Amino acid sequence: MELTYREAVRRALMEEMERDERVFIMGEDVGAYGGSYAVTKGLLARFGPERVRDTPISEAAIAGAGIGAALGGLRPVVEIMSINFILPAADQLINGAAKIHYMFNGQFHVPLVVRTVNGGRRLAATHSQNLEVLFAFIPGLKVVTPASPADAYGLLKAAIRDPDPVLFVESALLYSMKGPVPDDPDFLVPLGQSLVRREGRDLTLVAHSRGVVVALEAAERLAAQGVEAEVVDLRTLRPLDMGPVLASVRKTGRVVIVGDDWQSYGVGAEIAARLAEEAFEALRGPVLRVGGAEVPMPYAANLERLALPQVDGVIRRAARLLEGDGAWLVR
Amino acid sequence: MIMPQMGFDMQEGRLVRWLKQPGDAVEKGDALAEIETDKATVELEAFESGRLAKLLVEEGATVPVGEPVALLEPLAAAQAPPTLEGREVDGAARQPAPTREPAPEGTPAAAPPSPPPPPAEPAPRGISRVARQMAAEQGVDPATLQGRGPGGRILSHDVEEAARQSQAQDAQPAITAGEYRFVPRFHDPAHYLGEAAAPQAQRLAGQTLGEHPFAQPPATTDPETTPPAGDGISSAGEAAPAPASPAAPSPAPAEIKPWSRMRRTIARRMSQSKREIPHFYESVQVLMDQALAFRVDLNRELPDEDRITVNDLLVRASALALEEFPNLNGTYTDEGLRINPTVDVAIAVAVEDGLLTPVVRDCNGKGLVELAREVHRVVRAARKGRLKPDEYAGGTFTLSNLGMFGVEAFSAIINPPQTAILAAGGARQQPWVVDGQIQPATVMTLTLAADHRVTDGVEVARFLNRIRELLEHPWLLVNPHLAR
Amino acid sequence: MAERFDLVVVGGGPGGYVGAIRARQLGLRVALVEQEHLGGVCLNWGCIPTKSLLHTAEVLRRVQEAGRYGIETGPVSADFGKAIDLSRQAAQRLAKGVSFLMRKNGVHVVEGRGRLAGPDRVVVEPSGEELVADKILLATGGRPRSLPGVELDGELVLSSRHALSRRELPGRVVIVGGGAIGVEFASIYRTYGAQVTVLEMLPHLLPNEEPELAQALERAFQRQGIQVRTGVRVAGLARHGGQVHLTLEGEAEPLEADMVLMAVGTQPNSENLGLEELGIETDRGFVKVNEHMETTRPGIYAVGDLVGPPMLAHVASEEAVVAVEHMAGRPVPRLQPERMPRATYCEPQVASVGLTEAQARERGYEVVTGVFPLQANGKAVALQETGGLVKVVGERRYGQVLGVHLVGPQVTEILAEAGLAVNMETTLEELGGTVHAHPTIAEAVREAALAALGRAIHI
Amino acid sequence: MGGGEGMAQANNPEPGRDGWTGWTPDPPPDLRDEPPERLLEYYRQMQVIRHFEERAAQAYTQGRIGGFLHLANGEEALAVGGLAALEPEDDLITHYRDHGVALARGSDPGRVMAELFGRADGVSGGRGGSMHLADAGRRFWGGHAIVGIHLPIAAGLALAHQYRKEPRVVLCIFGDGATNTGAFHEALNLAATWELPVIFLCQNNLYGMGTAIERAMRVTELHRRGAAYGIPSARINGMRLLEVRAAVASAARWAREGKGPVFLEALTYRYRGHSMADPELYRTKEELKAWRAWDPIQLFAQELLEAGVVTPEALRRADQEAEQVVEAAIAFAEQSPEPDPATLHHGVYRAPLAAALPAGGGNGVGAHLP
Repeated sequence: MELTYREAVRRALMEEMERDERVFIMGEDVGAYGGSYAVTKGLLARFGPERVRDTPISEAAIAGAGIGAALGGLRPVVEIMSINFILPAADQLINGAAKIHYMFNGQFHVPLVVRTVNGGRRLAATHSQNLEVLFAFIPGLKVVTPASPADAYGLLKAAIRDPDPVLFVESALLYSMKGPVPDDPDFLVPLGQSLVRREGRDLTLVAHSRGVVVALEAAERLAAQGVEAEVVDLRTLRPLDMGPVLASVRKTGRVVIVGDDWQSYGVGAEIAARLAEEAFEALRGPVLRVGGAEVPMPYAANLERLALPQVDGVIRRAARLLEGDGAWLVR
Repeated sequence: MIMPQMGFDMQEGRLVRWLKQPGDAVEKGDALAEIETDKATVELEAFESGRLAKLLVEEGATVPVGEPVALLEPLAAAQAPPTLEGREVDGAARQPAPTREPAPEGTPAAAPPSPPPPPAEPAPRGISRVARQMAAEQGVDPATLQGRGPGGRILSHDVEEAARQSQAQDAQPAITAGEYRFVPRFHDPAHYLGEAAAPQAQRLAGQTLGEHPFAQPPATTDPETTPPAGDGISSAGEAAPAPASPAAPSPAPAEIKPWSRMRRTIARRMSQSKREIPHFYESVQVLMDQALAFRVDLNRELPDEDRITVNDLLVRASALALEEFPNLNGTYTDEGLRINPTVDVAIAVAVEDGLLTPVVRDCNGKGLVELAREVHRVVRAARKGRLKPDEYAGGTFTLSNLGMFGVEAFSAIINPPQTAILAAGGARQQPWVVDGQIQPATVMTLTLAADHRVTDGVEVARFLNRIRELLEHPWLLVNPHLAR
Repeated sequence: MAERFDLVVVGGGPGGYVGAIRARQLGLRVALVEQEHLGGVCLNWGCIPTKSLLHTAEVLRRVQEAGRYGIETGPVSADFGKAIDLSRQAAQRLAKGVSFLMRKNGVHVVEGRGRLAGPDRVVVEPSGEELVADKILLATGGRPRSLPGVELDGELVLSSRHALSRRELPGRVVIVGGGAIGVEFASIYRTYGAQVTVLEMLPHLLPNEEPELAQALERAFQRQGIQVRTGVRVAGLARHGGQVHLTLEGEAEPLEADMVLMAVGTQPNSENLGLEELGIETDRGFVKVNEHMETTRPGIYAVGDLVGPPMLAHVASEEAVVAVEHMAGRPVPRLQPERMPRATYCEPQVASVGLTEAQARERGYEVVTGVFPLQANGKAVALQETGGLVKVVGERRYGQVLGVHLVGPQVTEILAEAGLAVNMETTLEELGGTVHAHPTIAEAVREAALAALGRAIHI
Repeated sequence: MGGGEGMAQANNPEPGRDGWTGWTPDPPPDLRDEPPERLLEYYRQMQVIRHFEERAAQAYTQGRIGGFLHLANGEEALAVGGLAALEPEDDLITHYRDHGVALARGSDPGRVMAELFGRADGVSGGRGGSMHLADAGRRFWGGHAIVGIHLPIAAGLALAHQYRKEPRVVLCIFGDGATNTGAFHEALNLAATWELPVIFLCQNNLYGMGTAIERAMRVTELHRRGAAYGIPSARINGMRLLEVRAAVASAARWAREGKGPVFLEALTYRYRGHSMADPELYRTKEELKAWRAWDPIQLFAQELLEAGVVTPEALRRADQEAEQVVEAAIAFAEQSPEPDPATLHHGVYRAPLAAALPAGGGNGVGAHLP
């Protein structure tokens, strides 16, 4: 079955709510309005106001009530309209959700899903961010960044069934992406598994979220020039599955990391460090990154394009690794 | 006792000052010393009662957390009489931390023995007469001053400095010329927890309930710790406890506690009053339900600090009634009765070791809230010892209210040269007969003592009835000209 | 290798050595740098040798005046050189005493000239030794000033220090400056028979004292044959052979003298101390300090003549105690310069403590004063020394004694009582209510207090 | 308004629904109407808490307890009275000043003390410490140490009850300082809007750390803040145990009936500093003394004695029992082992990590172990 990313998320929500009456959703304008990105459209009519709850604009209360309801035995799926709005809830998630299981010695757990969205187009500085990495820093949270309709579907179902707090970060720019989705209400994509999205022998592209789409397109264009790039989609940032990444890099010896997040201290920084620690001997060139420019996102279209990873940028770095093969060792 | 850990990041502490000396009895919870950490100066607390046997550390020494600083003998051992040795600081006592390594051999400085540590300097006690008078005038409590004159004597400069600081604070709680000093506000439990004085204060002294620490009159009865009650107003009333009857013969010679100046003044004035003024007394009972409800309603509209108390209502009622009975507001002189142009009500306020009578001037020139505010101000000032002389002299009538101390009724002594004093008991619920039916009512007894040279029974009766009328129809307290 | 101390004191005068001892008492490790003599100017070239000379002069005067008491002595001769010798001996004895005190208290004394070499170090010249310390106390004192353009040559134009070692008695002396040093030397030289002229720019001798005292002193000086010229300004000074010609402003005829003593004040020894390098601020040469005697450089303190008036030995000592106690974190007594006692040992003696009447008025007090002349004092009459008075300055509100001013025989010894009264903030009632032994000069203090209350008994 | 249909209204609020009436706290009962054993038990519980905290303070100064230690001397009536009003199936969530609350809820004193000592037998396995006590079996959802953080969580717990239509309530205790956090306002608004069964019990001890309430807010009658959100609110005397119990019980009744949250402001006072490192420069000794006259334990004992419902001997016995309980707790905590070092990484997540991950490479921590 072919679905858009948005439909895949909606379908996963509906199916889980039908499967388990403990599952309910709440968030700003998820009900009557139908969701800011129309993900929850139609759910109110289908499940009624007890299970599709419009909240006040109170991110801390939404997250906190989600934690409480999860402690109390429900399976809340709360929506923070955009990851840009999540900071008031960060206290609840970081000091609350992430700590409760460990700090109270496993007496309680928090089966909470916080759905939110990163990225955007022409939304400028306060509405275009990729803050998932802030939460990926926190032990106790799980952070998921699906990059395909199938993953959106399977990962969300897995997140809802997971006993731990999961930050489920959708990508605004992928909502309309179409792709095959298994017609199986129990199709689950396990949390914490990276996936090789395309095989190749010459170069590894590691990406998450929208970066995966950029990487895949770059791989297509490289293939036209006879370079076979392997693309690894991280899918889950925490817990991070380095297995496929390491395996791929040991094969290709070259790696470019692609992501919309800012490079410094970002996902790419962590991957690069892990490669240096665990696959140093396999590297045939420097670990390169393509990330967001280190600026608040500008509004103007040309500037915004410059600030985000582009296919060309990936190809340039790939070329540098391939052309300079071996040279960096001598230098 | 060890150097306590007082914060997760504390490694060592400096023993700033011993607050107890060897031989001193120590109660659980007492502060033994001041400890300075990187963050703050805190108190070393005794977790057991006993006797401080020995100090192991000198003032000024820096001690790692967990090392002993003093020996505390637990209660049982402490029963033994203290020995003189206990007063000596152990020869091995820790010296103030040497700030430098010892002198190298052969230098002249190393040759002579270190001079003995400086003896602890005595707490400054003296105060010059000038400073004392100045302090009284400026409302500065000399006990709070650190004298910087010879030997720690408190001199006029010290008072001036303190007064300047306090003025600066009063004027503006911002940063002044010197360093900003934070002055905590007093949070009166009576304000937060209700009208009544602290619960223990309601109990009469000497009442015991059995053999349990909590059954005794609480430790808080020492005057310093008596909580300032909501309206904590006492009176020179005759209800004051009579001198104790001769107690059981005691083996030790009785100790004479000298009279304070305030007690002497009270004694003189009260004796003079009773000697010279022919007192007579009349009482009325007032139904207070309306007044109490009125007060609650009013307070709902008022900011916390302006809340009207029953005492305020009594001041108001008295003042309004006095306007109509100028004789009772007058001053007796041999030539005749001086009619006072304004009603200036004095309020008896209990303070440590006595009472003061701050005066609210021209009561009837003020609205009820304004009046109440002024009453609160002068009462507060009286408690803090900050009354200016013209704030406690020259009232034309006195109100003494012991209601909050659980007193039902009492009669008071006229505060000369005034003509009358009103003594108010507590408002309490009791059965009341109305039209042959018993129903609950809140009743307060007011007793007026008046000077028979000036007035007679009927006038006083009318006066008291007017007060009763005002209190029973409390909206008249806001506007006395309203029809009932 | 630099030695480390808690405190290094620069200067061994009454500020420096007292500070050093107090610091040792508080358990600090202390070094003291002195370039010349322990005891400083006070012991060596000030208070002590002058008092010796004044005493010798006093003895001489008694003998000279013996006839008044019906005692015949015959011709009297006096050896001024011997008097100078005695005064040197006294100074040396006391300096040794200070040296002993340093040893006894364990103060490490370093000879040489101390100079700041950093916020925590003092370098000693010429040895170059470095002393490192947490705190530094500067007590380098002061030295006599001269008039602008006038060199102190030690032969014809002398400072007090020169004068103290000059064994020859000059025939005609002009003393420039009618302050304490000037009038004390006036008394010395006059008693030994020199012709003495005292020049003072201000309207009175001892210009910081109550005018009544100065007037009494001026009258006494005139009786003794000392020429007092007040309100005069030296316009020029020229040396002619063994003589000095002083021209006074507005006067054509110069004053001739065999010797000129410059007693125009003291200047601080603040040069070459390394102050500028550390950014320590000064004001006309005097080091600026706060009420704890700390300079503008935390950790470095200064006391005594170095920081300005009142330039008195006991003030320096007290300032040093304040500084050291502050270093040690102790509560510091308040220094009130006007409550420091001032004693001048001319004949008759002048002593005072507290505010003068004018100062008290300036400060807004409602002033009351009481004066008691020594003519009415039994002891003074018995001594036949009735030229003097006691003046008490008080205020009306509390009756506080603000100042006591004395002139007359032995009044420097009575000053202690007056100092107590002022420093304890005694009231006129208290002072007037205190019974004084009869007959004493001190009775005049009580009487003056009573006079201020309008209740003096004996006048 | 009201009734059990709160959820149905959540998305369809009636226009103009902004008032609240109908609830007032019950007055305290007459002592003589209470079983004396129960009163004595309250007294004993308060004494246990008082002794427990005194001994904890001592242990802290000896370095046997680390970190922060926030004591609640003076606030015992609030803990014991408040929890006496709850049913066992009700929820409890509180802030970091949580020892008394835990003990009043029935947590084992030994295990609570062991938690303070950082031992394996602590109620939170030694992982939480003083500020993070919890007891799942007693539906005690924790001491939460970020001021205000647990108010939204309390709302969520209540939402779970409402969702399942269970007649359970949540008692949420917090300090006056928390009422200035955003989470407080968000939680009250949400709870009021959705009529969630929460009792917000504000422990107003007049100071948020060292900042007196009037220095931190213009409205110092905190119950008015509850009223601002349309929540029935009242101020009570937190030093009187039975007054607290009666107020909480009547609030619980209201919430249990589906009528929504209640806000109680209980006035109380903390006799010790905010934490052990508190020099208490912000208040006067006189004030402390004045409030000591309201010591809730002493007050209660005197009321019992005056009413003649217990004897001094019975009180003394209770005192002794309380001391024994606390001494036993100390002994238990002392002998309890430290947590097993091998458990450091246990329980970051409840779910086992994806089995497919290569050893040592997957969970984001293992690879970094020495």
